[in-house]
Amino acid sequence: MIHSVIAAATEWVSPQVDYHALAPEIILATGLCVVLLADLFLDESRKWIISSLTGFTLLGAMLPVLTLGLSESSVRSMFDGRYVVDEFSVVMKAMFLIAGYVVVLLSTKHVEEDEYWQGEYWFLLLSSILGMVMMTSSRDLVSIFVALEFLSIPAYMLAAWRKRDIKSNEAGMKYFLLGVFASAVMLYGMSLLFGAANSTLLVDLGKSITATGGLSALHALGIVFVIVGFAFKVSAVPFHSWAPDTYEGAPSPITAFLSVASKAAGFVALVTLLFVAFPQASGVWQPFMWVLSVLTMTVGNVVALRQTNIVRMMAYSSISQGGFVLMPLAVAGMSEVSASALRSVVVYMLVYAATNLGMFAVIIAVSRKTRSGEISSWGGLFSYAPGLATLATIFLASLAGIPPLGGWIGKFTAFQSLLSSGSGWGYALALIGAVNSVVAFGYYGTIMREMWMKPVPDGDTTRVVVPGSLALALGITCVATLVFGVLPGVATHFGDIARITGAFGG
Amino acid sequence: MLVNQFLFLAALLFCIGVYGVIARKNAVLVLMSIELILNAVNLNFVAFALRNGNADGHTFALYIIAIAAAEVGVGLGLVLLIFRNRRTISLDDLSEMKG
Amino acid sequence: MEMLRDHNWMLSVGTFLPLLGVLLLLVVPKANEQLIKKVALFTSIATVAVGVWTLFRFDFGNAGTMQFVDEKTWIPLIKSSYYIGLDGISLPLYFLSMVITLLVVIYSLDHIPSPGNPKAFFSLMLVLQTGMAGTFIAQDLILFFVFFELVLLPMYFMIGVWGGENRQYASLKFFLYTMFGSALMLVAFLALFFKTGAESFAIPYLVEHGGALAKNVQIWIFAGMFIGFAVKVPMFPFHTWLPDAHTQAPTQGSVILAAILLKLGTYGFVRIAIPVLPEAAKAWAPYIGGLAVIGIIYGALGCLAQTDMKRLIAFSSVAHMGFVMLGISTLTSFGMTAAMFGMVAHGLITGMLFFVAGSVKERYHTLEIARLGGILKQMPHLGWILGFSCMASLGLPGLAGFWGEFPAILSAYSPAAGLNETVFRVYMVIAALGTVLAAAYLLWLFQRVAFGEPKPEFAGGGHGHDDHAFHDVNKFEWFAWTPLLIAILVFGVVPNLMFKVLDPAVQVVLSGFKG
Amino acid sequence: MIRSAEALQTLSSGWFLEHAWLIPIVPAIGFFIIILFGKKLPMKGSEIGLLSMLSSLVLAGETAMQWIDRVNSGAEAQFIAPVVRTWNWWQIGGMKFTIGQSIDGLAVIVLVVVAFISTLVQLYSTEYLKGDRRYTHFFAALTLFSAGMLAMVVAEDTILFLLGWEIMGLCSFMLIGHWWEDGANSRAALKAFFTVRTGDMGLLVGVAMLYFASNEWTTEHLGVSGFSIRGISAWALSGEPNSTVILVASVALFIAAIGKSGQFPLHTWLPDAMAGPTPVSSLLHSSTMVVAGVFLVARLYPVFFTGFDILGTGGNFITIIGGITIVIAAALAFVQNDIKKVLAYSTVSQLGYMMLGLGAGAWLPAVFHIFTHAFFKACLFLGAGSISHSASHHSFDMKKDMGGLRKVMPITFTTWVISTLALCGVFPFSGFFSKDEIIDNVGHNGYQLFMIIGLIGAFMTAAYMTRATYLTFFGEARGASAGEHHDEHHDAHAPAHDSHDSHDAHDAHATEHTDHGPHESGWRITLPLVLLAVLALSSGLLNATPFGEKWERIKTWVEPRAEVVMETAPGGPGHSNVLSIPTAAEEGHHDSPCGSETPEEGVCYAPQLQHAPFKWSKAMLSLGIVFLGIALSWLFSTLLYTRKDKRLVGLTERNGVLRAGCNLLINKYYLDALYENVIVKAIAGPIAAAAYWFNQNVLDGILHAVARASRAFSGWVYRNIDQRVVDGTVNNSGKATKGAGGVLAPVQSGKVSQYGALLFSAAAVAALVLVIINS
Repeated sequence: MIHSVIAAATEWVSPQVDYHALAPEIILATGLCVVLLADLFLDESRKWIISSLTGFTLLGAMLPVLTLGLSESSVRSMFDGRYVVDEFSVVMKAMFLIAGYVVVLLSTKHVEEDEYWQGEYWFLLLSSILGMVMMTSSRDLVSIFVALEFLSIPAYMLAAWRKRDIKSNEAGMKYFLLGVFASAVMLYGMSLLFGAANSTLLVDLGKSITATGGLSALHALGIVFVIVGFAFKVSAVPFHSWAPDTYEGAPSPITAFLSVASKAAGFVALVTLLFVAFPQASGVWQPFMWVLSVLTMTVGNVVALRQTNIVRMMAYSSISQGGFVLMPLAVAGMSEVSASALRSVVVYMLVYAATNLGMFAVIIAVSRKTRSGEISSWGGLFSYAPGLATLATIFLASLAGIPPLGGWIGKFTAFQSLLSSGSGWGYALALIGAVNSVVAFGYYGTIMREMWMKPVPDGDTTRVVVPGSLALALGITCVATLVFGVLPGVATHFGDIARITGAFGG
Repeated sequence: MLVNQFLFLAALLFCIGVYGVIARKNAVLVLMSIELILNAVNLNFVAFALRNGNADGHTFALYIIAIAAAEVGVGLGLVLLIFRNRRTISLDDLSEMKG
Repeated sequence: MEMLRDHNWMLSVGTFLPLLGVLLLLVVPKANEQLIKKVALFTSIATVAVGVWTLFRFDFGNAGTMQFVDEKTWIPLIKSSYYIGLDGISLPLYFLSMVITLLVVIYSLDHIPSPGNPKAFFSLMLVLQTGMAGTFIAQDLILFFVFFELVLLPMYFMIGVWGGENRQYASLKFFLYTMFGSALMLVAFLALFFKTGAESFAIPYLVEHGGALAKNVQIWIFAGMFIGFAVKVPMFPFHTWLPDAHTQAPTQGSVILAAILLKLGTYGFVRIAIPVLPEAAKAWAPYIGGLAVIGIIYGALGCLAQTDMKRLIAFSSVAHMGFVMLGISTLTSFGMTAAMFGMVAHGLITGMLFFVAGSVKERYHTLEIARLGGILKQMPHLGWILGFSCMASLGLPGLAGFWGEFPAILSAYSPAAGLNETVFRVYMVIAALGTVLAAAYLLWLFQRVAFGEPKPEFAGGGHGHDDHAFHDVNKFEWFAWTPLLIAILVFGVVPNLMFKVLDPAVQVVLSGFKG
Repeated sequence: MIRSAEALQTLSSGWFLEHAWLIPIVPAIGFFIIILFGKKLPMKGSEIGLLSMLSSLVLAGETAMQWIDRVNSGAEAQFIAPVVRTWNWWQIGGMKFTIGQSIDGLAVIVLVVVAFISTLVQLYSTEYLKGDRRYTHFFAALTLFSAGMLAMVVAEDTILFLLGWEIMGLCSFMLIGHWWEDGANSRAALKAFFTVRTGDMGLLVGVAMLYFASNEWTTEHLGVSGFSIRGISAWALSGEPNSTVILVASVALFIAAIGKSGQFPLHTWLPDAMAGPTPVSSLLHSSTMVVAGVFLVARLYPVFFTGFDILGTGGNFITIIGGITIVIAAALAFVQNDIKKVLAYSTVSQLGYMMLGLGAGAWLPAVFHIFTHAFFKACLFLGAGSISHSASHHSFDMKKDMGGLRKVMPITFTTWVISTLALCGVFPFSGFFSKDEIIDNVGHNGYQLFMIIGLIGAFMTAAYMTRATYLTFFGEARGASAGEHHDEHHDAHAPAHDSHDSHDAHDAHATEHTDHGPHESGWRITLPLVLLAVLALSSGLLNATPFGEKWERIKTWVEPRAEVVMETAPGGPGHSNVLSIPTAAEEGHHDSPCGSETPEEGVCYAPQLQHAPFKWSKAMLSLGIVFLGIALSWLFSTLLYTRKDKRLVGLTERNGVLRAGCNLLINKYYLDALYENVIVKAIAGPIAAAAYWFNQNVLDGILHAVARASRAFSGWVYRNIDQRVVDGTVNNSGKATKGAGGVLAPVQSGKVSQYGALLFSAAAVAALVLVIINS
């Protein structure tokens, strides 16, 4: 039978390529080559050029994304459906690029002032972003896998960026080992799925489930393992254990990057899989998602309550936020809910990205003065840096989901789609979510309290210097947070148009 | 049909790999165990491809091999880094941060 | 129900003008306190001006119908719109919030509590104002919710930053309590939304369709709202945040809290919970009434046990809001109108009391009743103002408090059809007993604090301060207080000023019960 | 038996009747003027007060004149409709609330009394409180009080009635506590207000019940709301009301009356109220405010009439309370050494008479007693004030600081004696005509027991008043009245004494008159005394039953005629000429059905009452009793106080029974102890504390428990999920592998591998579960 394989392989037709659709990826790819080369030819004094190069690359990549968004032919499918550029992917691409840009802004000064080589940093960042951008369009196990590794491997290295810092090493190592392990498990699942469906195309996976008349154990096993792989990426409890350590050890901009972008990428993949590949298997993943989301937000919250290191607290907070994103997926199997579920995931990720990046921007800015990650070091921030304190308050309140700041619309849409299911499970989850959102204020509140109501710990009230890039980042995120909150129509609009082709066979 | 044996072998490899990852404390060994898993995966793919006469499996396997190489590269790099900084590659010592 | 849409820009302006002030404040340098105060003052004056203009434009002829209605798409996706309007129920509270803010700003001109920083203080106050005013005009549940929550943070910081020794505990308690309530409230809103066919969050729409829901569904949804609102009111078992918040908050905070924030809850009942879910309201009414009277007696007893003046006033709020809730629970337009009046009256009177308490604290640096005494001797004006407020608060006829209290008791005699009369008559008697206790604790307070000779430690001006530590009411205080005092008197003598506005609106609200 | 409408006369009216509502308005305005500008005025605002009171007195007088014309303009047996004017005050929930005046005989007579006495007292105060530090406040409060009382009197509806009622309470609080620097005063003020307020609960409840019970009927038949007093009266007599409702309502209302009029068992505040300045005592706490309770009963008489079925039974709630009050108060008056307290208890006991009269269906005598009592009691108080002001150096202690004053203060003495005789009910002083009528009618209406009580009361009254008179004016001068100076006064009992002694001492320091020794007071004090004395002497003749029908003017003018009235239009008899159809004249109006049975058509506004035919025999009996009292008491006093007779001095110490009784009286039947130490202390103490404890520990406790729990929970999750489960899984997986792999070195798992273990085991578990449930 080997010859049959050969035979199958021989009928080769070169696929037609839609360069407009691929433009963002292409620009990024060239960009990162340029960055790599520039690093070789620029001397230390002009390294700053590289960072701006990176920034421009990302902005450049935005242009085709915009044109794609505006072009009327909404869905562009390539390589017989293995790589699709649809509204969903366009919205997500845009988000990744902007998030990436903000991360660049966060990094500039930070990396310059560090004693490590810059060039690679930008290169790695770009390639990781490229991986994410690819992830949004992947509709095939192979491309998903490749994109996943493409975004993960540079992230491993970025986490370990501060070479001589033990913590950073440890962060990188843990992240790496567990990441690889997770993807290995995921791959095993993929192999099983391939075996069951005899195709790597997501749509075919879905078809195969119906074709074989219901789920085989092979399917179930495969699905679970694959989901595990991405549950790891979104650091859902109990696959979260790497996140706190890595976040704490990694350089702050990277932590921001991981907690926002790579998490989002995980969700993108998860959503694509659930909606395109396994809609019929909702029996398998709905309960799984339910448990995951409950565990994730609860554990994330309650453990966050007892943190003293702000970055670590933000790590747990971002874990529990992930739980909220997962909420609607627990009922997304029902056809009448699926649309709103997808929407709420997208909306939540948009809002969360803006808010969390903003919070990390503040953290970076403040740590430039306090040189410490302890929450207690934030004491009396309001008295000597009212601007930063106010911004921090805005972001925290948004994370806590207090209107009229972005966060509430995310939570709101999540609740909405849960309740629209009308199922007992949905209501139960909504209630748990409601309680959790209150608990969450417990630790967001402690930071606020520290800033507003506590004295300055060491009486040192030198004003915090905020470099221009950081200020810009703060501006962008703050504006986004407020706009999403006050005119939620904007966010929900993106959520609404972000439809995945082939989701639920539609 | 001799596909199943391959699958069983793969499953066995997978389990050994998992056990290795969990039980070994030497970073390099853990890395190797992960490679084991990946190979189990490859085996699966090839076997399924063979059974279903579908070349995608082979392709996938090739991708995996390639990327696994990259991973190992990064991994060893990290191990080296850690060894430089603390003269050991035992994972137990990697517990600066916890809680 | 027909709507009047002319001049509908006015509400938005009146609501968001304070935010403009906040923006101005942000650019003013922190050091330039005078300018900051000016900006805050002018903003609030302008706001009140808009409010007055609204009063003029308001068609009192048909106060029952929504006026200045404005409807703009806001979140099309979840069928929620920026839908605002003003009717007889909203108008008094809407205007009251503006006035109170202005007065508080005036008062703050020379009473910035430590640790100072007027910039932040005024900004928060103005944000607060927007939230409060917005809540009263919102005609869309989601919009209502947003404004409702917008109030939280500023108050949290006002208590937590400018409050007393125990401020952090109090502020967090206040926040979590309310947050918990509103979380459930939101869930209830959503459930309502979907049960009514996921068509719209507009309150009028829900009023039309809510009644059609199955009774048990209504009861459950009502439960959610009940907790949300009852925490804010606060009703008996959920009230424990109030004394702490009030005691710890700075004077301005207490005033706003008492005058407006507590009303958000009761307003929620009248505007949303009851008209939308008539069946559930009927089912819940006896329990609400029960909790209300418990609150009345219980709050009074709490007052009698207090040794701290401010805390005593705080507890008295529990009792007074009990009267309001009793009126509401009768589900008669009579009782509800009384309740609405009671809200405003309580706002004016208790606000006034907190002002006085603040000034006493400022002069004596203590509110320990045992240590105070003879205020009348040292500061006759302050003393008599306190006496006046106490009298008003214990429901003396001819002062505003009476018209909130007496009709509420009266209405309990004959609750709406379908409610158990005997139960409510028992409530009536208990509530009447409450008025006696009210007289007891307020006069007792007055007698201990204002009468008699000043305690030796303060006889000479106290705390080694020279005598000017005991200057009588100063001009800022006069400016801030006179309007309140006049209002208390005027509404006491001519209650119809407000009744004629409230009544038709309440009729409309209750139209669901006629059918 | 309905006669045709031709025979009816239209009733006259007049500007003053129509504008009687101005009577309370004037002093109200006066009050605001005093409050706002009083301090700046030459006479510190007193002139405004006096002026406003004078003008309302004039208004009241004119109104009275016009009312009398109105009465005369009506037919002999015609219902004289009150002059009603109403305005819409406020409406909610579809019910309209009106405010307005309703002037009838009762209103007129009380208006005149209140306006008159207020004027005199204000005049008196200008002298008495000269130089007081809160002179202006005093007059403000006094004026506001008059406004409140007058408003209550003219009130057409229960709401306005309530309003006036409460304002009086407030003023009494402010005036009793006028010298609040002294703790005892403010305590007395608090006690007074609080006790009265307790009664007011009944008023609230009663008004509410009457409103809802009657509203339908009144709107249907008369087109007025259930707050309208006329409406309620008519409804009460319409045979409509359910007997329990109206009974409960009248009990509730009567509780309010008990509180206000210091009836047993709520009378204890009244004596303490004497802590206030003497003018206040004479105005509020003897002649006017305290009769408000009586007025309430008289005003809503039909309600009580039906509620207690007054003509039907030989005893009811009102009569019982009234009877008890008469005796116990009179008994208390014996042991008082403080002249004002004697008068206070005498007031209480006299109020008891009024209540008794009302309760026993003697409406007119009771009202008439309000009238006469006001004069002589005010006179007595002002006399006492005059003594303390000019003679006894601001002390009120009869035993220590008075005696033998008849020579130094002739005017005060004469007026005092006249009033005392009036109070005792000696012919032909005014008291006789009112009090004796009460006793007489009570008996006549079948309340024999209470008639006897009344006679006993009369005896006691005579006795204690004689004692007081003797102690004050006869015997030898003692203490201050003998010119000694001592500013500190001690008194055996009742600290409230001290308190007000020292108060009047307050304005002693304030006033700058520096004369020594007793002397007669200035004209501004004596003039009121004289005027009042004259009235105390003569006012009885206005209704001198003994002299036959034509002397019974008050009866003609005041007593509402119990005739069936056909309402022409809703809006009721408010229109000054009402078409009323009396029953056949030849049968006289005595068998008008009002009260006894329900009129088949039309409504009644007043029940038909009996009037006892006057018999000199009975009068002689009671007069005899009075004289006996005077004689005995005189003898006793001379023996005890002047001769210091061995058999009497210290008798109470020697004789156990007497001592017990004396202590009982001295301690006021221990009622105060009950109220203050038991009830008040319990509520303000343990009960409130308990509630507060509940609040802090239980409710907050729950909250804190939750908080603590969640904190603990987070710790637990951290320890167990993050740590133990991880370790656990590792160890277990380690064991498992050991079991499987056989000989393997014991597992030492590092963190990373723990995480890995967790990751994989979770995946495995999930896979297992889901595979099982899905296939």
